[in-house]
Amino acid sequence: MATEALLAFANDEQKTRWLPKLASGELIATFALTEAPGAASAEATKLAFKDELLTGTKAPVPDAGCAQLLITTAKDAAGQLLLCGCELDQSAVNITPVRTLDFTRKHNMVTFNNACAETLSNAVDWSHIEALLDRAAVLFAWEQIGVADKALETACDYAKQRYAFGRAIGSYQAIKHKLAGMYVKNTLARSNAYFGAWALASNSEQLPLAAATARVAAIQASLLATQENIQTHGGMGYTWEFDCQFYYRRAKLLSLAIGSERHWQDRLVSGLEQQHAIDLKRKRS
Amino acid sequence: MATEALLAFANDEQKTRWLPKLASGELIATFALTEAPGAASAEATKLAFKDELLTGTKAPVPDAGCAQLLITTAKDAAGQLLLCGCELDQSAVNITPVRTLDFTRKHNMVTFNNACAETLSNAVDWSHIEALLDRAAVLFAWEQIGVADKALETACDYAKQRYAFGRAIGSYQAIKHKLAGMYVKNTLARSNAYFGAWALASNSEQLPLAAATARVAAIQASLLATQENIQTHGGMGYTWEFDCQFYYRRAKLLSLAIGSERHWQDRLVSGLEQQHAIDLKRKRS
Amino acid sequence: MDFNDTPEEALFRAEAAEWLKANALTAEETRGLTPLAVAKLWQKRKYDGGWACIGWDKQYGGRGASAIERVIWDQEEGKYNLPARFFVIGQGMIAPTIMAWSSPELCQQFLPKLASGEEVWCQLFSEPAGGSDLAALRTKAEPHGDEWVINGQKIWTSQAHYADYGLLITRTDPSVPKHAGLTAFMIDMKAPGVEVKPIKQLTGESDFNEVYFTNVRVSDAWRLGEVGQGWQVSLTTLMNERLAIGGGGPGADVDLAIKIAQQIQINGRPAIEDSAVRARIADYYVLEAGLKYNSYRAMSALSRGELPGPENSIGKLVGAPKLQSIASFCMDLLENYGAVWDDDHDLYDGLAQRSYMGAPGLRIAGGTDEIMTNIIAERVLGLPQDPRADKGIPFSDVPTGGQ
Amino acid sequence: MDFNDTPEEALFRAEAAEWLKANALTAEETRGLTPLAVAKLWQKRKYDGGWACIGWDKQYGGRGASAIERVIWDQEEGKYNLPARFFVIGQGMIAPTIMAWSSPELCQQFLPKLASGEEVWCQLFSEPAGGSDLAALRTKAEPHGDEWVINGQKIWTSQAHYADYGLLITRTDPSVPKHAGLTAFMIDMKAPGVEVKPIKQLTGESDFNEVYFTNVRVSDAWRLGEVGQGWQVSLTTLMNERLAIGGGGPGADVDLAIKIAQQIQINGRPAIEDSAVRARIADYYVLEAGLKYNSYRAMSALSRGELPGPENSIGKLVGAPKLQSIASFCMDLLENYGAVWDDDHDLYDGLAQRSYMGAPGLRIAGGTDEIMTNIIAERVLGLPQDPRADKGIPFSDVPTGGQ
Repeated sequence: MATEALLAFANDEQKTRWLPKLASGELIATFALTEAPGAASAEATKLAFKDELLTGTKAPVPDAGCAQLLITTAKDAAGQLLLCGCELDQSAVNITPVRTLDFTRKHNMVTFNNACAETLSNAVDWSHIEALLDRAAVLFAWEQIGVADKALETACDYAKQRYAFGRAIGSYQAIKHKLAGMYVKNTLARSNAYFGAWALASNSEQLPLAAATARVAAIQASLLATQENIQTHGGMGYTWEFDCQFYYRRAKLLSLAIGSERHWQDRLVSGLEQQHAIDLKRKRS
Repeated sequence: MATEALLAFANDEQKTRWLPKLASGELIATFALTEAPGAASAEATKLAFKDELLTGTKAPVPDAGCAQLLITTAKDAAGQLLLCGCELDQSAVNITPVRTLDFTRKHNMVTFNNACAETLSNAVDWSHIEALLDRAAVLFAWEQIGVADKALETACDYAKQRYAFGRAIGSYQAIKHKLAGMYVKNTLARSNAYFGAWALASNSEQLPLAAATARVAAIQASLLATQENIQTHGGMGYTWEFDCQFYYRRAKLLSLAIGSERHWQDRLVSGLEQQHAIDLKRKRS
Repeated sequence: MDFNDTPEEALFRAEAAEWLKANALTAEETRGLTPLAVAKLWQKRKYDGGWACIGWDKQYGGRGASAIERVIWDQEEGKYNLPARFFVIGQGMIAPTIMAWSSPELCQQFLPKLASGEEVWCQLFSEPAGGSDLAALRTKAEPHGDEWVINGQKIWTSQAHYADYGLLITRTDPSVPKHAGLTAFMIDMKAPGVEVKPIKQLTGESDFNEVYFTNVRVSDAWRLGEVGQGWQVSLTTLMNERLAIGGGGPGADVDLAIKIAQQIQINGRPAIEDSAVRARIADYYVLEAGLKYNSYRAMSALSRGELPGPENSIGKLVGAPKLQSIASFCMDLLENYGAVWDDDHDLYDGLAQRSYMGAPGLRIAGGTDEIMTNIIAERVLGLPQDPRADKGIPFSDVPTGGQ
Repeated sequence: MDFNDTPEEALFRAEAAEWLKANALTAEETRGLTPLAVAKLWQKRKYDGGWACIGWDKQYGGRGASAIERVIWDQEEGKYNLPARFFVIGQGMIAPTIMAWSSPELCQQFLPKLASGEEVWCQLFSEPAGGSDLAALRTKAEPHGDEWVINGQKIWTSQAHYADYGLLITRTDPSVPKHAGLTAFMIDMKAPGVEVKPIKQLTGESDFNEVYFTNVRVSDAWRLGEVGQGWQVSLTTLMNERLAIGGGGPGADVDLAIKIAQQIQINGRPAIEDSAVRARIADYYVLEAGLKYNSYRAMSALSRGELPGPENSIGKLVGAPKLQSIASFCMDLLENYGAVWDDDHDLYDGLAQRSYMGAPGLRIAGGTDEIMTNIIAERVLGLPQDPRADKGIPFSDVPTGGQ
């Protein structure tokens, strides 16, 4: 998301300064959005930007521990929303680890005490942030589907090989229909994600709807697949040794990271309303 | 509901005039609430009461065709909500049949053209109507559970006796787990309805919560049971000859009659909020 | 997969649209005609214009169009409210079976009249004791010279009351295991001994029939496949059924739900602004859009020459329960009025109510939800079969619970 | 069923409440003690005060209380945050088994120390190859004079690392069908040859163990039931398990969801005002309230002297998936912060996150959702059993897929 934000909102000098290093891997950047429990919004953004200095807190921020550059939402003294870039290697920035459900992906709390920073653009409003999140949603959907597919595959393998009452547990409809249900959800999620990818790549006016659809489908598929993968494994699936837990943790983390299911359901219907309005206008003209 | 309304809001003279005849079966009364698509509310009540005369329309009204007395919501010229009693045997009342999903229960549109009527009470507000609906919800829940139980029983009988691929279809987990799921929903609905019945009988302050809980549980159980009963019967369940259709139609009718699932989910949480507030007050005092 | 037309596809689309615009039936032309007559009129017009069964070989009345062109045609034709359902079984399911299993002579005899809509076909597979267990059928065919004599009963036969021909699966050998003793025939529905009785559905309508066979004679030349190959023949039909059904005509959908939610109020605001309503609509849209893009992907696969696989079962498996649920939800939005289903009073053409009553049938016809789920589990995911009480034993010895 | 106390019940409730008020452990008393030590301290105090295992006979340390009195006691004790879980298996499940299948002498030897909390028991049933198929266990017991020699492995054994005794089911005859070749014993967990290894769960905690038996000797006098009756003995334990589990300690619930929804904002308003949030909370409450009133009804049945039946499987079957779902929902309400699970940062004591990670275990332990559903289908609704590949054949011939 940091790169997407730079591409969309940085000035030429900033792009020249950061993008080549990001591309080469010399520079690691991360993006910070939330500060408190609840959905991110313009109102909930309190991080203050004044005289080129940031003051406040962002959490949980992914990978801030290894990043050198942070792109973050902030507000100026007039309450105007901004996107700022802040290099993290300065004493006015304090980074402490925050443990999450998914310990395989590090998160941090980042505290700014008059930390040097610069604005990416002078005129952002929340719809710009939402547009960034739309783009992120499509990419997240593909990661979520990857987790969901892996969970389904693992569950199928186990169901074929594990025996109970003298036959493979995958021959019981309770298990096989559970797995078929996971397959159906994964398949629909993938089809929706293809459309999301097309809308993203072609900068379609349908992106908001396509992104929300891909995101909601991916959340639902990945939560179902990862929880029922554990269930299919029975007791063994609940042990530390089996990989089931990683998918389960990762799926939930991803489902929370850029807005919850309810948030994107709401956005999806906004997309439908917008689409209907466009169709209506076209019919009239 | 008509009787409940009379008990709660009629004056002594009206009670003396109508209740004994209602009890003996000499008089049939019905209750009218809605006038247009969407939830009933004070705002949506347009039926006008002026100079002891009613003007407007109510639909769909159950059994208006055979009732002699109609209790209805209306509004006076000042916009004040009223409950009125209107004897139907007068030329200023026009009753036409309205077909519904469930043809075994007759419904009508009732049109009033300056029909003679009388108010039951001068001071009703919407919360009084809601209190009446709470009482109705408990009684509806029991009827819905009756339908749900009958559907489950029918489905179990058929699943034991119908063979496919050389064994009873009830031995397939796809069917047996479906039926077990219906049993679970029916059982929880019954337990909630018992509590609703207790709250109704004891006039408990918990009635709004108990009624909404019973209602939501009964809606969910009866819709599931009646649709999966058809599914269990396969093609035969979709024929006119089998009783499956009656349960299916009745369950949906009952789920719409006094407010939908969403409406009562909302009321349920209002009940929870109210309960929490009471508990808090008790703790403080 | 691309969601836009290529230049060639756009050209084809324009050509189709133009022809449709010039030739679509007018209200005047169809006034007073039965739906079947309208369908036949339209089909004949398409045939004469070279737009009937466009995927078929030219010799049988088609134009050898590609899979993608078929999709484009369907999309364009779908913009008009033109009758199609009468020919879905014949053209979509039985014709491919005839092509696969019959002689060029019989193809030439039957297919052009199928394409032109002159002749209607029905599919005679299901039986009372069969249901989901299709191969458990009992209708007997016994050889008699170079003819066969048919006795038995079929059920759930759409269109039998006006069909000219039928594709019939019979049992020719009860002493071998279930799937091995079947043989397929084409039969003349007007032949002596064929009796059709309509079945009244729970909607009150009759879309299906029982068909009784009493000493019906059929020539051995009308046999499809070898004796004992009936199951393989029926699989060709069923495989194409998965492609042919699915859509299922107009029904309650996200568009209807939005329309109602924009017009109905909840707590003094349009219902569409209610967050619970939005969450439900979003969930339905995820299914609708998923199925739509899924079918695009399936068409992409078809256009690469792949056969319609078991993964196409998803359309009906997801679509039918979704229809039931969204129909129920639309009625809920209308509250008490949602139960009204009356030409003089109902709103939105009774679409929600009709869908609510029709959906249970869709969940059963052409393979129940449970059968479809089993197909996905076994044929897509490769999970083991259920233990089979009927496997490898003579059909006559399979337990039936006395049915 | 009545949701208010009768006068006698109210009297009993007052007596219980009074004793609890006077005797509940104080923070001072428990400071620095391990949870097990706290539990033992509290159990001993209850035992000395005549409030331990109140449903048991007086001779074993109880007070012969009725089922309703037990419910009342549990409700009153539940108002204090007092440790109980260490004794659920021993007192709730194994003690009834000992009472049903053992001699008065052994009852006298073991039960009072179980009631007083001096001795902890564990249940040694599950095995690696068994899982849901409990009776497929392989741990061998071979007779040797008036002793038996035990070899094999158990798994998923709670409390094995500090238990004094265990209830063990073994296979004494592999040549007969699965359920017929089992025998039950009480064993000393400190005996030579018993080795306990903790299992690390996906939460990182270890609530369960593997237990290995290498030539462990147990006296024939400690056998429960006859040789070959082990399955019947285990059923007594399992039947009581359904009553003992169910509640499952503090977890994410409607109260938590409401608390969060009152404090979090959606579009500038408290989330509790959001209609979609309300619909979800309502659905969860229907389950919670249904289970609560269901257990009241079960208690009414118990108080009429009925045995705990298979319908009691509902509690866990509904409760565990509900826990998983509402935990996920609570995290959703917190949005991005919902993933945080850190003593220094988390909100609401990490209850949602802990429940989300714990719920998958609850859905499996003590009978998976699928097994519970099967029990309801077969034993409550009377539906036919699944075809059994292991029925009536010697245990040693049952297919195992090479496990």
